[in-house]
Amino acid sequence: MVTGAEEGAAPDSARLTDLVLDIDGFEGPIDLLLTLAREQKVDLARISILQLAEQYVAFVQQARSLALELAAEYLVMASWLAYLKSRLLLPVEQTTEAEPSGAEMAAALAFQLQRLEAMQRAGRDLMARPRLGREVFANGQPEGIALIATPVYDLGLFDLLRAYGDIRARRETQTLEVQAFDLYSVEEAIRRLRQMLGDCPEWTRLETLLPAEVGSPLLWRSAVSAHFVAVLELARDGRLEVHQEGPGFAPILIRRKEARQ
Amino acid sequence: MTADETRPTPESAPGIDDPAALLPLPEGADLRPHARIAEALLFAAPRPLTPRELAERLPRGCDVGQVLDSLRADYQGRGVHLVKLGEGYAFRSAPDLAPYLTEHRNETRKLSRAAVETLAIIAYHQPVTRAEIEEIRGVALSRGTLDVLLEAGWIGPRGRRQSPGRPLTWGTSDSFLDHFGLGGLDELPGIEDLRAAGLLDSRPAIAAYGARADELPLEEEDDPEDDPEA
Amino acid sequence: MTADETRPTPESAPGIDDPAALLPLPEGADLRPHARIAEALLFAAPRPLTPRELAERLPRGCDVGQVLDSLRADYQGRGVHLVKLGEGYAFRSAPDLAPYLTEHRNETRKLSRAAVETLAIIAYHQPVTRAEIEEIRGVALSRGTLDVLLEAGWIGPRGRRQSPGRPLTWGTSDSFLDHFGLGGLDELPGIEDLRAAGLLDSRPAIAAYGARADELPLEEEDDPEDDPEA
Repeated sequence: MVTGAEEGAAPDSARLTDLVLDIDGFEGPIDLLLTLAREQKVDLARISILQLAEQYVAFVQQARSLALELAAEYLVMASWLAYLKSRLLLPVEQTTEAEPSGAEMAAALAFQLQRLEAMQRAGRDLMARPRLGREVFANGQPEGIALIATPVYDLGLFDLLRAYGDIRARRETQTLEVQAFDLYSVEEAIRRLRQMLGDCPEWTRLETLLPAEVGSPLLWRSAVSAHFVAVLELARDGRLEVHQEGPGFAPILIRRKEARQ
Repeated sequence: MTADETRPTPESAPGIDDPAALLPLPEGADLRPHARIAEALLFAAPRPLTPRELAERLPRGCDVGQVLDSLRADYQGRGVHLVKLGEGYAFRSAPDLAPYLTEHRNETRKLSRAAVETLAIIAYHQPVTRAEIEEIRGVALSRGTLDVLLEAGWIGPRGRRQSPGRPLTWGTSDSFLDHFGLGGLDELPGIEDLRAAGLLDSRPAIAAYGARADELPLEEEDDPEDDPEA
Repeated sequence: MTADETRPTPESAPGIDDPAALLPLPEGADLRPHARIAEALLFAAPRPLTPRELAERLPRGCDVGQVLDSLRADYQGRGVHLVKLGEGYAFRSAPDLAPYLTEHRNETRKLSRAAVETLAIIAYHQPVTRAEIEEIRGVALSRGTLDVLLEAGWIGPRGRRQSPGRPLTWGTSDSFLDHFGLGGLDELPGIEDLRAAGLLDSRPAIAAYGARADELPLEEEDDPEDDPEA
């Protein structure tokens, strides 16, 4: 369907110049080719690809003569079209299978031009339709469909009881912590021993120095351990000496250490 | 324009394609073309339109009152009505159809830990004041916690405590019993039941004072021998 | 809402006050009660409703297709039409009344030629990859072109092509159909002719040119970072 027949004169060079200067208006080489093809004023299916190739090459030459910078893709297309033109003009020979014939290449180009033109027309047709918000309108005050959400809680009796159990467990912990303040503190034992050290120039059994007024067994035990720690603290500070006869639970003896002055 | 080929042809709209054809309307002429325009204007407008605003947009000489009356009559008994709202007119769905325009949906939600604990405390200690709940939980109640339980319909006010400040007390509702499958508040498991069921855990903090816990009865309910985990 | 206070009482709405009264509909019963509900639903909805969505809100046993047909007939020739837009139905002002409604027109930004062509290619060739769009147009897609269409809500990704590189494909959305007043893709202007002419075939164009173009920095924009989904 595409032949290399020379039909129509070479394009008017003034017209070409206009096209060249309008290069920004084209969406690439195929778009430019399409514009040139329309100038042939024939059905695109019967367009002369050879003539089109010549027009295009002339366009590129014109652009160069005007020292206009053309994007690479326009130059690539020009060289491809020059190649296509030579293929179309040469007598049909037995070419290698891999290389499409000139006619096949021309047909592919014609298809692409038709396809692009179809899409350009489709785009214009779409835009010309009555469009929402321009020619056609939706309800300006849509009431909407109200959604009433009823919350359903994914909570069972088990979860409720478990939560209460946790609260009770936490309360027990808190109670214990509060009562813990009743324990005999090491600080208090240190204070007490310091006061009593003046009366202990000689070895004295620690248990005789323990407070007598302590009530509960737990408090008394904490007093024992607090005083023991206090003894170690004071010994480290060099305020008293500590001595234990034998292993195990043998009595612990302390005495004041004389200040070296 | 090729687009016109696919454009739906205006069905039986006599002579409206040319707006100019509508100007000066003869006495007693067909209202229909004007009613169509008014209908579209009222439909598309983002707010109710007053008769004056309609008149400005309708062809000259058009009796807006008549047009509105005819539209109102057209929509009588339909799912959409033309109603007067203040000075303006607008289409609104028929009020009797409101149930169809409302979608009821159950939404599964999760209660916050604070809400679950608060509910548990209200259940076990009712009637209980907000301050008491905070004391038991050891933290202040955040603003929304009681609201969530109120919204769920599980709790309600139970009168005021006769104490300084007369604080409001809270208790659980019938739907609380329904939801949790309880025949009554007396069916809530007691502390001992919770413990036996393993729902009253001992915390590590207790172990730290274990020696003392042996000797000191902490609270009347808290008999350590009963604790299966001890 | 104070508007409700001025809302008129529903005029002659026969027996619909009780929604339950509508359930199981006898064969060949009066469509009108159901048509009223569908009318109100379609009117109130902020977007087109599918027959399925309508059916969910209509009483059981209601023939939605029949209801829609009857409503469509009711509105024929009026200023507002019931139109099919994609899978859904919605009321829209009659297109021939556009001159009277221009005041509501929101000035949409004019689409570039590239965007219009790209939209057409996506609409007619979907699902289509970016590389295929570029092949049809014979030029690389500039950065903003797909973005503009995405922003308008007219296109969306349609999964990946099972070919080397697994390129993303694009297609049009429901709101594309809504915006252009199309009942479906088969209503795209001239699509049957284009298909018959083979112009929608995914035939690669000018192989030799394409092969050489591959060597050029034509497709430098086509790196994965460009993926608008990313």
